[in-house]
Amino acid sequence: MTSGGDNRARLLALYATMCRIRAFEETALAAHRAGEIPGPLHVSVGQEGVAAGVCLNLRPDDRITSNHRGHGHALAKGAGLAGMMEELFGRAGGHCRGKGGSMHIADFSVGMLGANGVVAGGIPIAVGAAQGLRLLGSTAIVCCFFGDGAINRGPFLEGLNWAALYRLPVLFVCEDNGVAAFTRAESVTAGPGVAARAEALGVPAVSVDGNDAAAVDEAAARLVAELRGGAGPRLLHATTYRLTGHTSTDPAAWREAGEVEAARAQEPILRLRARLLAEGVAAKALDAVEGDARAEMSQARADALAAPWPDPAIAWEDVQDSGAVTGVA
Amino acid sequence: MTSGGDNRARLLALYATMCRIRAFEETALAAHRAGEIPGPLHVSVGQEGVAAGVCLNLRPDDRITSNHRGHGHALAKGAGLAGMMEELFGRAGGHCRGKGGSMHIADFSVGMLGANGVVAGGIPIAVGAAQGLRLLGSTAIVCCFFGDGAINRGPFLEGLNWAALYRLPVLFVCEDNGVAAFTRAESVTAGPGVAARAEALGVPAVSVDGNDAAAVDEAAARLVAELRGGAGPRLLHATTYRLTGHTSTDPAAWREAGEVEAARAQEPILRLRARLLAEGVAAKALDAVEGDARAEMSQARADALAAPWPDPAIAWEDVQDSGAVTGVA
Amino acid sequence: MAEVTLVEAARLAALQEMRRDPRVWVLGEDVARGGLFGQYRGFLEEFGPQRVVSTPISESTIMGAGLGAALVGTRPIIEMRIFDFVMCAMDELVNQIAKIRYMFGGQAKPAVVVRMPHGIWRNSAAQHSQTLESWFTHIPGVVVAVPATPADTAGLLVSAIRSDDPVLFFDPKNLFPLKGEVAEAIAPIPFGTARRMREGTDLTIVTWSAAVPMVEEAAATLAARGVSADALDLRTLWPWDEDAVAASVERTRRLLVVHEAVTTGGFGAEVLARVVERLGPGAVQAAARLGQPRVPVPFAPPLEDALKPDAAKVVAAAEALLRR
Amino acid sequence: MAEVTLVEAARLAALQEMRRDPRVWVLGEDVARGGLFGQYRGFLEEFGPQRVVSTPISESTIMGAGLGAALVGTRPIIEMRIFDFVMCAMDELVNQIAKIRYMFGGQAKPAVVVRMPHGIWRNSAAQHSQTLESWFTHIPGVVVAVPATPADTAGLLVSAIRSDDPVLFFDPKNLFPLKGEVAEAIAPIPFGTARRMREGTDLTIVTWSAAVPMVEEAAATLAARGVSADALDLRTLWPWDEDAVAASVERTRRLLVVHEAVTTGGFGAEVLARVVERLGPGAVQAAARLGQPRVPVPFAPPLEDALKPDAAKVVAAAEALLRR
Ligand SMILES: Cc1ncc(C[n+]2csc(CCOP(=O)(O)OP(=O)(O)O)c2C)c(N)n1
Ligand SMILES: Cc1ncc(C[n+]2csc(CCOP(=O)(O)OP(=O)(O)O)c2C)c(N)n1
Ligand SMILES: [Mg+2]
Ligand SMILES: [Mg+2]
Repeated sequence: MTSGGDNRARLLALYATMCRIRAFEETALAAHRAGEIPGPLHVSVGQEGVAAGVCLNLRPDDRITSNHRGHGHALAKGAGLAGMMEELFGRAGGHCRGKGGSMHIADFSVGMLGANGVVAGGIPIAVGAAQGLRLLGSTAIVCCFFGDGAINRGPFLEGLNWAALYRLPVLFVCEDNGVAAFTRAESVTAGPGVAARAEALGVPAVSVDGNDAAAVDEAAARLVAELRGGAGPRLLHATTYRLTGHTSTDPAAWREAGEVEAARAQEPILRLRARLLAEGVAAKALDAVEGDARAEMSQARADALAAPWPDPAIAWEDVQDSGAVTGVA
Repeated sequence: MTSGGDNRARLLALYATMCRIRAFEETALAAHRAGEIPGPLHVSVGQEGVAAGVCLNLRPDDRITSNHRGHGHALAKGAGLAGMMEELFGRAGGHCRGKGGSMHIADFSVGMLGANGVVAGGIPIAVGAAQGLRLLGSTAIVCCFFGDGAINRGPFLEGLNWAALYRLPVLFVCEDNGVAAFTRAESVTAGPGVAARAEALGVPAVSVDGNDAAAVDEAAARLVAELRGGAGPRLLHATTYRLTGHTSTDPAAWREAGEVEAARAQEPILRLRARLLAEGVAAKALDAVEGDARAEMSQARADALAAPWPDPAIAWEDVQDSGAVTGVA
Repeated sequence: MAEVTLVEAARLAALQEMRRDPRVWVLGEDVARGGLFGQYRGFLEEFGPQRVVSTPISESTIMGAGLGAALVGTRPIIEMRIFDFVMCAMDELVNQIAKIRYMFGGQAKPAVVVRMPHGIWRNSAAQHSQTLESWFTHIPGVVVAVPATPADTAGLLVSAIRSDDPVLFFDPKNLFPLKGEVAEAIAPIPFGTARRMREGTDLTIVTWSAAVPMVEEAAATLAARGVSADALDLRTLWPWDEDAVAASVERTRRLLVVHEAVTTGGFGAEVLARVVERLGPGAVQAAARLGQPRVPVPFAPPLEDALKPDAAKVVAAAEALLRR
Repeated sequence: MAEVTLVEAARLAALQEMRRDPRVWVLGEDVARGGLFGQYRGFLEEFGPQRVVSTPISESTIMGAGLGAALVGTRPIIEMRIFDFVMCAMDELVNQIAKIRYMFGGQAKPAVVVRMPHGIWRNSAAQHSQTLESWFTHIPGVVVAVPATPADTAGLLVSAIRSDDPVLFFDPKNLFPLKGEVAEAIAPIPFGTARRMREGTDLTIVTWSAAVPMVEEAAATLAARGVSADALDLRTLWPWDEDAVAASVERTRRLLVVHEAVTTGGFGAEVLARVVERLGPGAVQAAARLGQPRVPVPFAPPLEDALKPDAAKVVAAAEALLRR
């Protein structure tokens, strides 16, 4: 669909985005282990292809909603890095002033309407955002990321039926890593799967190998074009694999020995790298992209660590206009 | 599946049950208009074929859950008549001692686990009842009645996925009268419909003309046999028509003039009567069945009207064992 | 000034605001048909299906979609039909709407109005009669409005629609037929200001929502018996007019809080506790609450009547308080 | 007697009861893997997949299926993982479980235990830190248990599992590592009996759940300063030990209620209000509550610390109360 050069540029963009997400999360993991980041931390190591491939097709004014594993979605949508890292560190300069943390990453300035601590919590928000945008005469679309675990919660049915009913421009993206917390998806999910569920709710669905970032990009491009054309909602089912545990402290020891190793060979960055090398891109060039990402993230970590904590006095702010309480810290 | 004589007897049983439901509800409507019955009253006039056809295939120890329109389900399952009518009248002898009323009709002695004031509220209860029965080693099954409006609520997805996952003996019955309160089903329901939704959740589904009681009986018989055989849950999609309004006070004036009249010609009692006459049953015999039902119900109305109100002192009872409050009336 | 019913007053207020601000819209079951109580009658015809959206029976999504629409700059009126069904949308209300501004450090203000007709109404039994307004005073991030007259309903609804805070608006369904004057141009009534129902010196009676007419009647009866009650309708429970209540109790030294909700854990406990904390127990001669006993709402009239507060019970409670 | 952690005490109690009664079973996310906190470790191996059921992420159905299973005679332990997710199952809990016995005139007793690890824990922010126990004291039909020690957690969980009432069991997740003695054979602890943490004469401090260790520490500090506090851990909020609290305040004439929950609308208001109603304001010299301000729980440690109660704040509140 795009000429060779454009395509090459796209692939490199995907590669760069994935490298930044990977570097961000591995840096965050290290910082969490070092005690620099408080609270729970959910990383998406191995799943970067989905966020990168989908968000490459979004405009700045498009919106996204995310789940508890939202760093990749935020970065791919263009969220400010310093504000993200500082948020994880609970610092004053975080996008949420240190009030949200990893599980509530949000950057409204780039249309990132927030991660969510409640599984499937972003689904009704996404359909409502699309409905509101239409009312305001906007042509922006909304992309809603959630995991395979979310398809067993009521809001999945309600939200998809709703989006189909009002023909809302929502791209539902089910990031299917085959596991919900410590439980395998197949052990809690009956029937033929998320795509069939979507179709039965009036939402056409496409499945794609989520570890093939280029394939995700192409599928998303098609679906987003349909959305922008007013065709109504679509669902993208992206299969992938979570190389790390559920949280930073979860070894996911229950997985079979070989399983993770086998998955490593299929992880999206390696695969795109192989393709780019095959297409003649120099290894150095790719190493540089990766190196830059790592450097950028360690710098962000250092900056966040040096950044000021929020003044306790702001704890009372941002609650509400009428009936706000005041306190002394 | 059954020999002529048996079949004739079955059809007559269906006819009798439908006549009793119709007579019960028309009597209740009259009593409500006369101010004898307080609170909201939802009747199922025109939908009797579903309750009658399904429940004819249930054993006394099988359980059912119902919705806000549950008189027919309760009667067809064998609920005590006096206790039902008195409950509608809010009298002491009601199944719920006058504490529930029409929307909370229940008769646990015959496995009727309750109507429900919340749309889709009976779905999780039904799947749990089936899971509990299995744990107790019972071979009873559970039948869950709900309307087309319930398939747009989260519990529909959760409950069907759940039942399929654990292969629970639950017969889901969607009584599709094409309307939810004052809103047409098609205007709020996207996709191919309830059967497709069920299949996508791993629950095999069958559609039937709900106004053909014999067809409902046959379909239910097949599905119930599969359930008892351990095949897991099934869904029966029964299309029907609500001849009256949403509540006793709703004229449903928004419906096109001819619509209701046309529907009258298709209502289940008339249709089964025509078939029985064609099969040589004497009109007098059928008139007698209908007359008996009407007589039975007017007697029940008179009895309920004469029955004592609950002693206000019992208002404080049936709350809980620990921490129950006492009061004076 | 026109004499209208409370539900009509609410309709006029929403109508005025939707005419004023194109970002205001309404979503909920049957709203395109005017709503269950006619509170949106004629809205579809005037504003069209994009601003008057009849929805599926999907409470979680009605609530959550309202939030999403607010996050992009519209101002939804989320109609929940009957309060009890909000139980199907509590995650969206309590975990999302109430917290999103704070969790995101002020990046977004979810300017929604959640309308929830509540209370005992026509023997609807336990699942259609609840009054849990006190719950939401315990939830940071939301405003709680509990009007009881046509004028207050209209004025508070205007404020609710114009507010950037999520406002939980409890329409008093049992008072919908109540008549009263409403201005042509409905002015907003500020949150947190009580309405003095009657001036008095012997005891302070604090109330709101469906209990207001009971207190009016009781106060009249008491007056006939020579007891002068200072009666306050709080109108909003968060923020609430602590100053007005404290000032009144300082004068009367006696406090009776009356609400339809269950007494245990009701907002009456908060009112009583704050007054005692603020004035000190020494400034109070006697204090009590009147609400429903901790029992679900039954269906049968004699049972419902036995439990629910009424004017006679208010009079009895007031007289008992005066003997202390 | 063995020294075990609070979460292990809870595990042992459930283990004992599941061995005693084959009708008891547990359902919830990841319970077959031992549960998020190991509170069901080894249960799958001993009781098998029919009695230890790992479920989909379907909170409404986890709660509602538990109810259905109770209606046919089993006794489910409904594990909700983290309290905040109960917001996804409120219809099933509040409209169904709490009311079904009453609505049906006593035909059924929903003997479920709903376990809800609650409270501030490791900077989990606004959606994973709530303490809304007061809500459920306002809901007829349920028992509310809020233990704070290994022994009380074990004894109250045994009572909860044996009770025919629906019991809302708030596991204090921040206290899971706390150690204490638990008997070999765990005896049930009756609902509604407070535990005297410390005998004293100068003021009464009433508390529960995660605030108990704060009060213990504060009471020790106060003792060192010559102030003797009479400290009571309520252990259950419905029923609650009004007699013990009233008797204590009659002696000390001063009441401080401490809870982790937001002060406004918290159960502290009910405790204070009841004491004043029962003893009369004249019997009380001073009364106050200490809880969180009406603000969501923030993520960053300095913000969380600024808002949440701790021993120092309890000491300050107690000393302020003594000056009144
Ligand atoms: C309503 C709700 N239930 C349970 C949880 C606890 N929880 C957090 S993440 C998670 C697993 C989600 O799995 P999935 O949606 O597949 O996302 P993944 O973690 O695999 O990326 C669970 C159960 C929650 N946050 N919200
Ligand atoms: C959760 C919930 N939302 C809304 C209502 C109000 N309500 C009662 S019945 C009804 C329509 C239900 O339609 P359907 O399920 O098709 O049953 P029918 O009335 O057609 O028999 C509605 C919206 C309710 N009782 N519960
Ligand atoms: Mg997953
Ligand atoms: Mg219907």
